[in-house]
Amino acid sequence: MTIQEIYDLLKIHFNDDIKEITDISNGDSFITVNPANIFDILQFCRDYETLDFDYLTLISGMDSGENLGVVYHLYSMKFKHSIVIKAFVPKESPNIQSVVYLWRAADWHEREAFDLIGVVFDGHPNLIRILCPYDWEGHPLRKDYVTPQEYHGMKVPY
Amino acid sequence: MENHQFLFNFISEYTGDILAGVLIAIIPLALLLVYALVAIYGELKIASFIQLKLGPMRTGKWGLLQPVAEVFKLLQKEDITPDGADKPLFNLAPFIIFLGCYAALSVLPLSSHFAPSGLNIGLFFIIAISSLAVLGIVMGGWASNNKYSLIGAMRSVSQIISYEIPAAMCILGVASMAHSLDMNVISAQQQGGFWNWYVLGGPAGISKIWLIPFTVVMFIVYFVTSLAETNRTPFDVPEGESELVAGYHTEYSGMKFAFFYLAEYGNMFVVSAIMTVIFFGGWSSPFGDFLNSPIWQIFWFIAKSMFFVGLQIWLRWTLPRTRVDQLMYLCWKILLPLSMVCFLAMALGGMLY
Amino acid sequence: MINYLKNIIKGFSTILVGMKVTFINLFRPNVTVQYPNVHPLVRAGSDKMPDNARNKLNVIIPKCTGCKSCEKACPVNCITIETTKVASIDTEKPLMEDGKKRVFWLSQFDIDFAKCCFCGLCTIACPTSAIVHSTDFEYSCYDRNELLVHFSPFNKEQVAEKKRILAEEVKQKAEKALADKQAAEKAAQEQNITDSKIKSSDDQTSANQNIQNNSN
Amino acid sequence: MGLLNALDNPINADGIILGKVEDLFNWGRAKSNWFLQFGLACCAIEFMAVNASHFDLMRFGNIPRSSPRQADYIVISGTVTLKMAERIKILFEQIPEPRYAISMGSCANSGGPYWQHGYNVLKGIDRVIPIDVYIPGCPPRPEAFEQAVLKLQEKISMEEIFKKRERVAQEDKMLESMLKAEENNFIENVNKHI
Amino acid sequence: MENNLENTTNNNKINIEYSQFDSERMRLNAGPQHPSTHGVLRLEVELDGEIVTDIIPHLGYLHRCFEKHCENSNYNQIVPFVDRLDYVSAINNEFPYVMAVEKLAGIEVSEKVQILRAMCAEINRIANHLLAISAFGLDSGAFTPLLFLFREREFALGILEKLSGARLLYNYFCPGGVRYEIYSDFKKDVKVFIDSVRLAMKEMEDLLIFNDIFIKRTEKIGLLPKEVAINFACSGPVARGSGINFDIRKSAPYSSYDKFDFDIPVVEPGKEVVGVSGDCWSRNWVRVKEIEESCKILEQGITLLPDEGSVTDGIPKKLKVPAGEVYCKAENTKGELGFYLVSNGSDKPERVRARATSFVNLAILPSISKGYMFADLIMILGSIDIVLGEVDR
Repeated sequence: MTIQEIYDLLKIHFNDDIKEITDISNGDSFITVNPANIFDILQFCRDYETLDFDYLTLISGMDSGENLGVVYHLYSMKFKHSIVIKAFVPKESPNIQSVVYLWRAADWHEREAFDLIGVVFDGHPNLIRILCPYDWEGHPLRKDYVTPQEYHGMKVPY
Repeated sequence: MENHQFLFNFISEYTGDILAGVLIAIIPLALLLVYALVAIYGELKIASFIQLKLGPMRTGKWGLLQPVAEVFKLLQKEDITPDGADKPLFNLAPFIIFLGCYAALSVLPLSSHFAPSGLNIGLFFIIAISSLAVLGIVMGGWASNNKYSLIGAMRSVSQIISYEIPAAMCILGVASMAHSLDMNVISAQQQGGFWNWYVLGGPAGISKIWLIPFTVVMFIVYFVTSLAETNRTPFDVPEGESELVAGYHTEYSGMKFAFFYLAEYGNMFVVSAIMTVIFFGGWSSPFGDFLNSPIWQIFWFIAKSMFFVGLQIWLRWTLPRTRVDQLMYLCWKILLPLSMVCFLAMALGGMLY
Repeated sequence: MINYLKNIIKGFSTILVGMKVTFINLFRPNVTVQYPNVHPLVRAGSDKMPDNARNKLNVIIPKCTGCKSCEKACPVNCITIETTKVASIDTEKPLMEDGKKRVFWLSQFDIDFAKCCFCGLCTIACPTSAIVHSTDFEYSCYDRNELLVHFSPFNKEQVAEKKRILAEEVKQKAEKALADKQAAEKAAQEQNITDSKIKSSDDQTSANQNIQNNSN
Repeated sequence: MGLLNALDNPINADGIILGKVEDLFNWGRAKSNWFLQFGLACCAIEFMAVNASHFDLMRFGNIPRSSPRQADYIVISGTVTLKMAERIKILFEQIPEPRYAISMGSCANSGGPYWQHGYNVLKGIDRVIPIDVYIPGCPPRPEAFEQAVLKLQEKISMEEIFKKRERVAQEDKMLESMLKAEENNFIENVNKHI
Repeated sequence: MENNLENTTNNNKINIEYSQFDSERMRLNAGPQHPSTHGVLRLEVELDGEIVTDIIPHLGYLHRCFEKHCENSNYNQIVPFVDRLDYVSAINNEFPYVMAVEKLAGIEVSEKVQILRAMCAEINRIANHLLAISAFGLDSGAFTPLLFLFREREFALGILEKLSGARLLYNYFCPGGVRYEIYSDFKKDVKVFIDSVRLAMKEMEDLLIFNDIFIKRTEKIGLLPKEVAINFACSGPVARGSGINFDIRKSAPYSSYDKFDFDIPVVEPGKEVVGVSGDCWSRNWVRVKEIEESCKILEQGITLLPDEGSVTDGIPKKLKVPAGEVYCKAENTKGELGFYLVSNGSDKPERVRARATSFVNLAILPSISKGYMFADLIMILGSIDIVLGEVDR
């Protein structure tokens, strides 16, 4: 199914939560979604028989200026089609529901998004840092991030 | 066999019994140290040639002085005793392991005219001494206060003790055929050509053909247990490189580690020497009386032992490592029944001939 | 019972097969390349180090125009270049390798090989291929500062002297410019004086003509 | 280096090897330098290639040891992150005393390609442990690593064992004299004030 | 999800009623420096005697801030950083990144470049599988196979060095083509390389793969059922070892892979050579078979690669990437490697997110190695074949 048909299907089921579809000529077009009930939308994508997105390719966090974006790339083994779903979360309260209980692959992706971007995933079993040291302050991939001068007695900048 | 005391009587006339004993004891020590250097060099070179590389080349002519360089380096290393370790056990462990391997050399008959101690219950002494090494390994593993060495020590206890039973079975099998535990007597019986060797059924005439399959299987069982006894591949589970970092001697450095290193090669020599004595006719030459003078006998004894050491080194660079429970399965479920069946047949053979 | 025996036979036979393989390899010629005795450039066949191997960078200063495109192309910013303009009054008339006139002196051209990742992007970006990969890879050292290699041919004094000449030239130009300006002003004043004279003379002449006209 | 060459080819040293005991010890340490089997990143793969049959590191007497207690030198082959730096410090301190360290590759020398924006990367391992030989390259060629091993052997064979005790003793004497001098003028100040 | 994993019936897993014993559990650190953790990965293992009851992998010891660097360098400067992600198969990393940039910038690549790229990727895949199989053998204690297969790997590195100038991290692909021309006897070298790899793999099957001790160590261990593999989004040999027929070269053919005919080795639950589908042995068997498939591709590549035509003049002098975003994926040696590229029109990308296969495949380790022995845990980790540069990015 092309992304336009999927968009229409989703529009029917979650009419106002699906915001809009922006198609990109030289890349993949994506569907922007209201982050409030991201869990139901993704569960629908996984369980609906004509969509059947059983393979979560990627969850990536993004710092697009004023608010944080969370991008879900889904793929279906059976129908061999893929979809990109975006949800924008305000910087002050970057909470979004976790999808660990839909796909076990989401566990580490979400921990990395929390670690590097600072998006808090509610309902995640153990949301701690995964790549940076556990006592690291700040979220490095934010646009306004300043590298600390010193860590455990070692000078960080060159 | 009186004349194996030949050297002892010769020296004791001049120096009295105690000093003669000490002098005699130095000979196996010298043999062991020189053998260790040769074995270390051999292991490096055989491993490298199997892996199509050159091995040590730049110390001495073909890397001949590499073991010498290693000894000098190990002399200078700092001897670390980790603070968590309990000092006496930690420092005593390497010497007990070396003791286990050096003591076993005392009963091995080098030639008809010379055996360091010529004990008449040699084989029984060997079985007793070989369990001393386990003591050293457990002391080392437990005392170094390191989780990896603890797991290594526990594994090695279960491995060596359970593999001693099939080994004892094989030794008793040969002892029952030779009607004696004295290793000199066993070697003497196997004189007169390789067809008299116990691996081919012992000194009796043509009628012992039915024994040959059992003794050959007994030899293979004994070879496998000897690998397990010295923690060599495919049974180097206690100091499994890729699992337990370095097993029970993880925390040892400097000269203490040198003793572990030396004891490992010493054990290899002891075990292969026992194999040559009970199965391949100790110091007797394979060509009957040709080349059978006492000096040649020493050569034959060492050549056969070195052949088996080479076999163990060759196996180390071929086979992967078994898991601990597969190790136990192999010992209790396969080696023990096999050795019992062969022991029965050899005892029957012993009664007949 | 049967697969118990089959298990033993299979286990034993695969071990013997494995030992056969290592026994064959025991007598195969070794593939080791003895580095200190045989240098990788002179080895035979496929072991020879190819000539486009990306080892230590080398800068051919006569070819370098100081355009800093390699500094911009480097993903790691380990090249630092500082150029000073060639003063026209400079006694030494520098020429590029291909005869053109040199525009910039390379007062500093450092590559920090402790940071370089040997990706070769600078050699691609360089218009005159002044920076190339040499075949030297044996420069490991005891002290890290030796890895900061200075390719510029000038030492401190020469650079200072070049700067002094440049400053002097700039000063001279400034003076000349000043002098020119004054001369221009003087000229301009004379100009307008003469203009006014001419104008005045024109006026007179025109006035004369007017008078003449009037008188006619 | 006298003994080093003579001992290596005793035949054309016509049998007699002259040299100090110190040379013998240095020769032993230089020629059987066991390294710790420890790799970090891409340089570790090149380090495995050096151990393989093509560029055989065992020719120089270097045997891989997996426990730091039995190793002589450690090769920092790869990017050192801040999270890993403390572990490397502990590892290096576990190696018994006559120990050395080789920093292999640009990442270990100075943070390499990650020196500018690598917030989690330690900019050069010599900030944590003393390094004997730096090998440039990303990753360095196996021959470059073997040349570094030769340079380390040179450095070891030129070390002085016995004079070091004298030099350390001299330094201690100087230190004591300095401390005594400080005490004296401290006492003088106190006297002056009283 | 969690519970149906526990009661997978398999005779090898030791199910002990823990309530009977009150034995104390031992917490062990298979720390960052461990001979067989394939780099700097710390496994906090809880052992009950020899049996593993709980594992917590600790990552981040090689986190080199790849995504931060991508935001501060332009499109050509990112290729060296992409090499250093999965440093064992560097060219396969460059493939998806370069295709993503070409898709965004709308650059068309000539036929010859596509075939050359596919051939380089296959040479690099063979080199990676040679290392993966030998490291797996090293974990089980066999040291010699490592050196036999490294001898073949030197051929592969030699070919790629003559092409690109570097042995391990090539920086050879770039948006629009390839950096340097093909050297003269490239095809002859590839032919020699294929024959020697086939010979070596034949020898390897005798020495290690069908060795009874090795089979006992690896079959029926680390069982990964098919649905769990899909749920954990595993890909590559890990997924194909559990019977999932998912290979991007076949499912979404990119570059010139539709011109080659090769098949994908998958160990279906019914049809296994040794052991059960989804265990360590079958994952390794998929890699052994994939080397054979890659040799087939290379052979066809030799005939397909046109001799005339240049591979470097397609590179645009000034790379202009319009705004937009794309997710481009390719079959890396470890599985599906994809790059999510967001560009805002300037010469520096706004966000590059790498979908690292080892990072995703490693997530299955805690759930499939509970109940096995400590030595098996090392084997399971070896069979997943992770590279820490890609896990920690």
